[in-house]
Parts: sequence; C-alpha cells; structure tokens
Amino acid sequence: MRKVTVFITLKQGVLDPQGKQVQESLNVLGYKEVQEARVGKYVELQVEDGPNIEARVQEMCDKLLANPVIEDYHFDVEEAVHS
Amino acid sequence: MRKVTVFITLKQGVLDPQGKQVQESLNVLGYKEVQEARVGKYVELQVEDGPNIEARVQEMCDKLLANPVIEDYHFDVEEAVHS
Amino acid sequence: MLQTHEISPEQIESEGIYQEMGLSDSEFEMIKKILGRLPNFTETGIFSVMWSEHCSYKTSKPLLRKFPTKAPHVLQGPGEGAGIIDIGDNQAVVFKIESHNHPSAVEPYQGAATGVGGIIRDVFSMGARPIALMNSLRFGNLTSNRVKYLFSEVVSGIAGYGNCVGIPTVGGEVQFDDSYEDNPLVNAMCIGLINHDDIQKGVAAGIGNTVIYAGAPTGRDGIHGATFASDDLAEDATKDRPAVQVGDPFMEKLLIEACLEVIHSDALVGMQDMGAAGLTSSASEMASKAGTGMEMDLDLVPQREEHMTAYELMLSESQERMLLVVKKGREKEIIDVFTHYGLSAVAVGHVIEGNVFRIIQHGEVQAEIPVDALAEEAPVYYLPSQEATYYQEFQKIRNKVPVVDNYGDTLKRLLQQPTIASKEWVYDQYDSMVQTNTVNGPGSDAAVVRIKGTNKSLAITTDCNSRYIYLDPEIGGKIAVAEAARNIVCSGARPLGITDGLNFGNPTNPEVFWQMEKSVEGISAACDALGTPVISGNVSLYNQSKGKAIFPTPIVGMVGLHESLEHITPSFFQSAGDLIYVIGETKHEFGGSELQNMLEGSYQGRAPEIDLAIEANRQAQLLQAIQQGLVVSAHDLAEGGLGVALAESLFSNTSLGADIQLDGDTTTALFSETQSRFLISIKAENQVAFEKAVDDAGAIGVVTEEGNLTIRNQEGFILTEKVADLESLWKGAIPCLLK
Amino acid sequence: MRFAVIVFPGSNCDRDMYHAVKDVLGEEADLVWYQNSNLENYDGILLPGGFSYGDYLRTGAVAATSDVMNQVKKHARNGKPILGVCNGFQILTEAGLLPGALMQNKKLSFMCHQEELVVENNETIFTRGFEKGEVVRFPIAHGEGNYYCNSETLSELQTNDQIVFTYRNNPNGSVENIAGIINKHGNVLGMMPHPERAVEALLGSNDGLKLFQSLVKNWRESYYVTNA
Ligand SMILES: Nc1ncnc2c1ncn2[C@@H]1O[C@H](COP(=O)(O)OP(=O)(O)O)[C@@H](O)[C@H]1O
Ligand SMILES: [Mg+2]
Repeated sequence: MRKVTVFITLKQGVLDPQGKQVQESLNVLGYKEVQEARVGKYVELQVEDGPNIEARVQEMCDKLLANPVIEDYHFDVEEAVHS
Repeated sequence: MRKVTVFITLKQGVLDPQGKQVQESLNVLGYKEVQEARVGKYVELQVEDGPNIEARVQEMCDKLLANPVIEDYHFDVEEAVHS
Repeated sequence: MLQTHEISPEQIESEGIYQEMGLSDSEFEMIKKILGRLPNFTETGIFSVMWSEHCSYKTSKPLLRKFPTKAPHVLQGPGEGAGIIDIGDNQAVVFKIESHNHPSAVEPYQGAATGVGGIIRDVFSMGARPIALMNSLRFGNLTSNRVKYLFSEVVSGIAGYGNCVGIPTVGGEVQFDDSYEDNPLVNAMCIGLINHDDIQKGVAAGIGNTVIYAGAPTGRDGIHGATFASDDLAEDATKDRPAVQVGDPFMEKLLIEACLEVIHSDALVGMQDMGAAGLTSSASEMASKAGTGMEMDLDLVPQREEHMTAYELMLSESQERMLLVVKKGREKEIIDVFTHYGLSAVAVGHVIEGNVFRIIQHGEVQAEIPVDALAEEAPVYYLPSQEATYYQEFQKIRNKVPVVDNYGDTLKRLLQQPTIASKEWVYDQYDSMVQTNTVNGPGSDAAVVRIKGTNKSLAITTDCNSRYIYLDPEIGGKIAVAEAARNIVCSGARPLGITDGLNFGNPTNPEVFWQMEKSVEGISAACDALGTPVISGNVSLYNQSKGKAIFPTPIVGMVGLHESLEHITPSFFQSAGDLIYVIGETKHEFGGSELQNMLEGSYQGRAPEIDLAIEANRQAQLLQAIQQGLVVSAHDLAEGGLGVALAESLFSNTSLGADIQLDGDTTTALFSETQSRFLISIKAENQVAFEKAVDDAGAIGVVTEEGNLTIRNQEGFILTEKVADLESLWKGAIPCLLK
Repeated sequence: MRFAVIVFPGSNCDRDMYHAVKDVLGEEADLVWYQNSNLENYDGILLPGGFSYGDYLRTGAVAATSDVMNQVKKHARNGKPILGVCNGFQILTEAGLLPGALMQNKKLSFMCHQEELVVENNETIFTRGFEKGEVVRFPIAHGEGNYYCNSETLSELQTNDQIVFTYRNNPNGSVENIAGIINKHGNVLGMMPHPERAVEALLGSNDGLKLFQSLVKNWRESYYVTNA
C-alpha cells in the first residue's frame, strides 16, 4: 500500500474568494503579517502498489481530482515500504 | 516574505463522506487500486518575516484555520530566503 | 477471541461506574432487580441511554400528560417518530420538532446539520415525503466573537444539510438574548405529506421476521461514553474519540428516496430511524411497541471502524441509519431497493418471542434485557416545583409606560434590534423554493406551501417569545400558542395542531421545574381554546451553564390548512388607497417588551395579559373575514408593537407608504405589546362588511402611494420617515453586527 | 415534445423540472435514472439542479464522469437540445460541453432569492420567445454559481453571442455578470438561475415559461420541416 498526497490549488490569476476571506479574517484577528492566503485541496489516497503508479495518479488527477480550467495540481507518492 | 503551507485533515474516526465519494468515483473510473481517500484542505499563506513565526502560525490554525473539534493540522514554514 | 478487557459487572457496581454513565443508585438497584443479576458493561450502557431524559422523558413525562393530544383529525398523536393530522382527500400532514442544542454548542456546523438530518428521518420513517423545514434558533447577543461564530456556523450547517437533501427551509425564527450566550438553542422542524394508506409505524411485529439495517455504517460518533473513562474500553488506545457526529446529507437524500419506495412494499412490517441512542433505542422501541423481542448479531452490522465493541456499536449515534423489519423470506426485494440507490442494507437479526432484547457479538451474548424495561417501564420522576422568587417580585411591579422623546428615532432603533431586524442574512442561505411549492417563503408571518394536485396549501410557523415566559411561564405559554395561531390565521389558514420543543434549564432546580410545569399548563390551555392538539414534540433539559439557566423556551411549531388557495393572504400592504385597521384594544403593557429591553437593558415586571376566549373569537372572526374575501393583508402585532408592525407591512418592494392617525397615549399606541391584536388592510369598498364581520376593529389610516410612513397623534405629526430608509436600517442591522 | 430529465444520485430539482414540463407545459417527460439509461427516444435532455454526488470534490465533477454523460455528449453533437440548470450547468462545464467553470460565490455562502436577468441573446432555440434586452425574474439557489473563464474564452463567448442571460445585479461574482451561456452550435444551454421554478405566478414568477415554450415551439416547427 502506498500513500499518495495530491495538492490541488487554484491557478494563478483565478480569483480565490475563500482565500481572500481567510486573509482578511487573519488580519482582523491581529495577524497583520499575512499578506495573502490561497485555499486549496489536499487529498490523501491509499493506493495498492503496482506498476505505473505515478502515471495512474496523474490520470486520476486529470480525469477527476482537478479541474484544469481553474486548478493546478501536484502530488507525492510515498516510497514503497517493503514489508 | 515566507511561504507557509498548512495541511488540514479530518481527525481519525470522523466521518469523511467526501473522501468516501472520491474513492468510489476513482474505483468506478477503473482505479480499483485506490483503497481509501480522505479530503482535506491545503492553505498557502504569504507571511511577512518576523519573530515567532511558527508560534503565530500555530495560533492562526487554532483560532481560525482548523476546527480543533474535528480537524487536525500540520504546517511547514519555508526557510527564510535572504534577499 | 477479541474480547475487550471489559470492566466486570462487579466492578461496575463496586466502583460506581454506572454513575459516570448517568444512572443513579436507585436506578442501578432497579436494573439489578429487573435482570435478577448484575448488568454487564454493555447492558449498563444500554440502560443508561434508554433511561436518559432524552429517550425516556423521565422527568417531563408527568408534564407531557397534561397536553391535549386528541381530536378527530389527529391520526397519530405523540409516541411515534412524528405526529399525523388528516387534511382530507386521503392525505395527511406529518410533523415534529427536535432540538440539537448541546451538539451545536460543541460543533455548531455539524450539530445543526445533524439536527436537521435527524428530524427529517423522523418524518420519512413514518412514510411521509418531507416537504418543508423550519428552524427556531436562540443565541446570545451578537457582541462576542464566539456568539457570532456559533450563529453563522449554525446557519450554514442548517443550509448545508437542508439545501443538499432538497427540502425547502421555508421559515423559522431567531432571537437573541444574553441567557443563551453559552447555550444556543437549535430546534429544527420537519413537515411531511403522506397518503393515509402509506402510514408506517415503527413496529417489530411477526416472530421470525428479519431485522434489516440500512444506510451508513456505524462509527464511534456521539457515543455517550465520551463523558466516561473511555481509555479502558479501547483495544487500540487511541486518544480522543471524536464524540461529534458528522452528517452526510447526500446519503440522507438517497435514504429518503429508498425508504419512500420501500414503504409501498407489503414485505415491509415496520421502519424506524436511528436517532438518539442509535441502534439501542430504535431496536428496543420497535420491539416494545409490537410486544415482541429482538435478537441482533453485531458482527453483521456494517462498521466504519475496526474493533468496535458491543457497547460502542449499541450506543453510537452515527447518522443516516434506518432499521427495518421485513417479512421473512422477502428480504431481497427490500435490499434491492436500497442497492439501486447505492446504499447498503443487511439483515442483522430477527424478531423473537418473549419480550427479550438480545445482542450477540463474536458468538457470545453481550446483552439480554427485557424489552419493556428499556422502553415503556423506564423510571418516571415527579420532581418538586417551586414558584420562582423573581416571579413574585415581578408580580409586584406596576405596569408603567416608558418615556420616549423621539418616536422616529425610537422606531428606527427598534427596527435594528437583532430580534426584530430582518433575518434575510439567515434565510437567503436556505433554499426555500426547491420542490416548487413555496407560495410564501421566509419573511412572511407564516410560510405557505401549496399541495400539488389540490387547491389547498399548508401554513407553517414556529413561535416562542421566551421573555414573556420568563416573566410568567403560564401566560407566556399561552401567548406562544396564540401567537403561532395568529400567524397561521393571518396567512388565511385554519390552525390544525402543534408540535412543541421544550427547552429548559436543569429540572432538578424546583424553580426551573416550575417554569416547565406552568408553561406546559399555559400551552395546554391555549391548545384547548384554539383547537390545536399537540401531536408531537421534544424535550431538551439542562440548558444552562455557570449556574444560569436559559430563559424557559418552549417552542411552538404550528401547521394550518388553507382549504382554498384563494384564501392565502399576504402580510404586506398591497395597494394604495386600502384602509388600515387594528383589531383589538391596546393597553399599557411593556413587561418583556422590546422597548423595555432597549431602554432599560432587562426584562421585568408582568407579562402582557391574554384572554384565550377573546383570542379564539378574534381569530375565528378574522379567518372568516379572510375567507369571505374581505381582507387584503393581515399581520399580527408582536415584538415592538404597532410601530414595528406598520413598518414591516411596508417592507416588500412595493414602494407603498402609509398615513396613520393614533389615539390615546402615543408611546402605548406605537410600542406596547398587548396581545391578541392584528394589523389589517382592506379595500375601501369592503369597509362596511369588514366592520360588521370583525368586532373591535378600529380604522387607523390608509395605504399611500408615495413611500413614506407618516404617523400623527391628536397634536399633529409625530413621525415621517421614508420607508426605504427604515427598510435599509432593518435589513442592514444583522450583517452590520456580524462584521 | 418528449423530454428526459436525468436523475443523478443527489439531484433534487428533478421532480420540479418534470412538473414544469409535464404538468405546466403539458409536454411528455420521464425521470431517467442515470444508470442503464437510453436517451435515444427523447427530443430534449434536461439536466436538473441539486447536489449530484453530494457536490463532493467539486460541484458536478463526479456526475460529469458518468456513463450517461457520454450519451449526452453524443446527443449534443447531433444537435439535440440540452438544458442544464444550476447543478446541471455545473455538470455541463465539468463534462466539457460548455466552456469555463462555476466557482464558489463571491460571498462564499449559498444564496436563494429571485434575481432579475437580462436576455442578451434571443436568437437561440431556448430564447426566441423573449425580447432582446428583456428583463425577467428567475430564482437562483446556489453556493457555486460564480462563472469563471479566462479572457480568451470570454472574448470567444462574446464574439459568438454565446452569453444568453446576464444578471442585472450580479449576486455571485460571475465574470461579465454571466448567468447562462450556450455552446457554439446553439443546442446546449447552461444557466444557474432556475427557469423551472418560474413557471407559475402563484410561486412568484412565470417568466420561465417562455424558455420552455420557445424550445417546444422550435421543436414543433423543425419537426414539421423534417417530416414534411
Ligand atoms: N414535548 C413533547 N410534547 C409532546 N410529545 C412529545 C414531546 N416530547 C416528545 N414527545 C413525543 O415523544 C415521542 C418520542 O420523542 P423523541 O424521543 O424526541 O423522538 P426521537 O426518538 O425521534 O428522538 C415522539 O412521538 C414525540 O413526538
Ligand atoms: Mg424518531
């Protein structure tokens, strides 16, 4: 079993109202040092080990996990643990 | 300016219907190797450099970014870049 | 063999572990007597939840017996998932209210969301299609960040759940008072529609029939043992077990469709939702009602987490689960329906003879308890009641008229009091129109939902002015029902019945118990006078913190019927030239009023009086006048009195105004909260007929074209305000406080 | 005219859509469950609102990958009229049948009320019954109705007259006040406001009737032509 973590963020240039709200709220709470906030998604998958795992995860992102019109993604596949 | 990335996930044991749906959908799309999926949030902050940055980010998480009743979090603070 | 290092029965007794689960010494003795032995850990847990106030009503039962619950049109009174009232044409309306106060104080979004989910299940488990939701909320004043957070999260939790399941949230109420600062109240009401033949009861009849578990798998959510030393229970000594239930409205939506399909099958014997005390209460209640027993094998119960103990499985409050009893041999056709919707449904046990509730896990009996001991024979307590001392003080205070120097400013300030101000910020977040039946959504006196395929509609409201109830629980209880009925009648409907959500502090405090007792008596008297039986309800006690109880808050949810869509009446003025009337005389009554609180910062003195005979008569006359087509708009006078009611009748994008002439003391005329009054507009040509049809109606002015509210007294102008200005203050108040 | 109203798990405006076309308009309609469906014999396909698959991950994302959407794509190519409302619009963009994406409302919360829309293009099969520039009232009810597309896509939409409805008072932050767009071929319309909730005056507006009537009228006329 391998753990895959996928990070999905809004593309540069796409307005992020949620991020803006987070930044403002942090500023109001006194964290004036926060200049920008962007909110994305973080998906953890438990994937059975197999061939082409990287390529398959990339496909999953393209087909479902991210929307290419507005989102970018990257992912990490945990090293295989030999048990 | 330092980049802070915060990862917010549901606590173990808390129902994650979204994660379950993602897993099922990936299975239906033919990615049968996906045994589990959990969906969390991924927040990127641009924070002005200053003292206690770690402690302050932790506070931000406790006060606003994460809901301690159902969520866990961890975060990374990017090394200071001297420009 | 996976046995937990369970605490032995002897330890439970010697170490008093049952107390930590909420059982008293005498209750533990009763349990020993019932079983003829010491209960084991799982059994103790089962008794503790079934004998909790929430499930057994052990302290409130003697009071609930006072409610009038019968009438020819009542098809199902209290005792099932929800009550049912006949509305003709082989149709009936099903409704109930339920609280989720404590969960919402801990995790407001999920607490509120799962409250909505729970009440919906109560309604569709009767076989009814849920057609509307209401909610009644109480918070502290919007001054602290915590209260603002609770308020906005509760509202988004309600929205998040209700919107997704596709049931319109058509109305409700929100009030703000300091007494709710640490104890917000979140009560949700669901209304369903059913054909008589589809009425479904939660019974486990027929020895040998199969028990089916449907919906979400069971996790460790909301286990009562959260208060308990849970470390001893765990196989894996994982740290914090989240006690918070998380809802999945998507699964609920599928469950609704599947369950409403299943009820048409004659293979189905009974169905009940798993609400409070989960599998324990649904299973034991179903058996108890049928006079049967039930045996369940927990290894067959779908589980979300590993190594769950019998105790955990029996007490979990995981959401979106249903229990069905199905004729033996016909399981497959029922299971297929759930499968079609992508839901799991599995046989977990069967109905057995002999009133015994038997739980098996890993091939061993984990619990064996007489069914009736859990349900019908739970202990009942008659708690002492004592008239509150504050009440005796308040009764001595004479009614006096507050000093108001500027009527215009006072009206503007009143319109911005959060309890009076527009709740648009709240209800704009609710899908109030899905199912395309909503004739009047949130913002009217009563919500109106038409019934497709007929010429009828239902009117729905929730009401409870807890300030009056605090000042005088009996009068306040009467007012809560009367006010609900006024709202229903103003919309043109005939009141049918109520559901009540009794929210109080700690009942072992005799003054709190007195508040409960008196308000129940007040509610009962008003229900009798107005012909609205109590068909369902809910009790939530121990709403207090730091030794201070909430204001007594018995929320009344009322449903009425329009026999014809023609009778639907707006609460807003409709056209220039229409004559404006007030029905009912006005007295100097400011106890518990919004004006009193605004000027003095507290509520004190006597509650406004109410004469139920006058109330009933006025409502009957008004309803008849409406049905005869004599009334253009009707609005009840409530918080803030006539001044506020006039402004509200103009806030409807019509750009109309009103020209008003007042008699008598101006402050009283404008702001007193005397009961049993209505603000009406009629066509000038109906003046004679209207005055003949309705006693005590006095003309006060006329609807005008240009959008100003102008008010005069004997001496001349006292107030001229642009309606648009008043409206923007009224609409802006809550968003402004939340900034 | 015979309509298929596609029902996904979690759709919740399916019955409303059905009621509008069947009971109010008097056309034929079926509720078609997303599995094992056959859309061949329908003259128009309606994707109703709701929360398909709980709106989990992204609104419309899971439904867009379903088998029935492959059929919808085929019928879209063949010129069959397809209307997606609210969640239906979200599914159409996720499936790539319409450009752009629907993001969270600017104010971050769900909103439900009547909105005034301007009919920008009255030359589509869905809008011939309206005047150009006509102001109509439709309810909105969404949390993710904030239409986004990049500037190339926007200028393409503008050049091809694909913007069909705009909001008079933009409630959600949509680019150029966009409330509804159509594909280049003019047979796939997606919109956030709910025409099916605006077909009876009793419920506050019947401006949506004209949309369905336009569609039916167009179909009748083309039907006569093709069968003459
Ligand atoms: N205050 C009340 N007035 C009348 N009936 C009540 C009241 N409280 C509870 N009931 C009735 O008692 C029954 C059990 O209620 P409850 O335990 O709240 O339901 P659930 O098991 O769904 O939580 C229901 O029929 C309910 O209508
Ligand atoms: Mg119930």
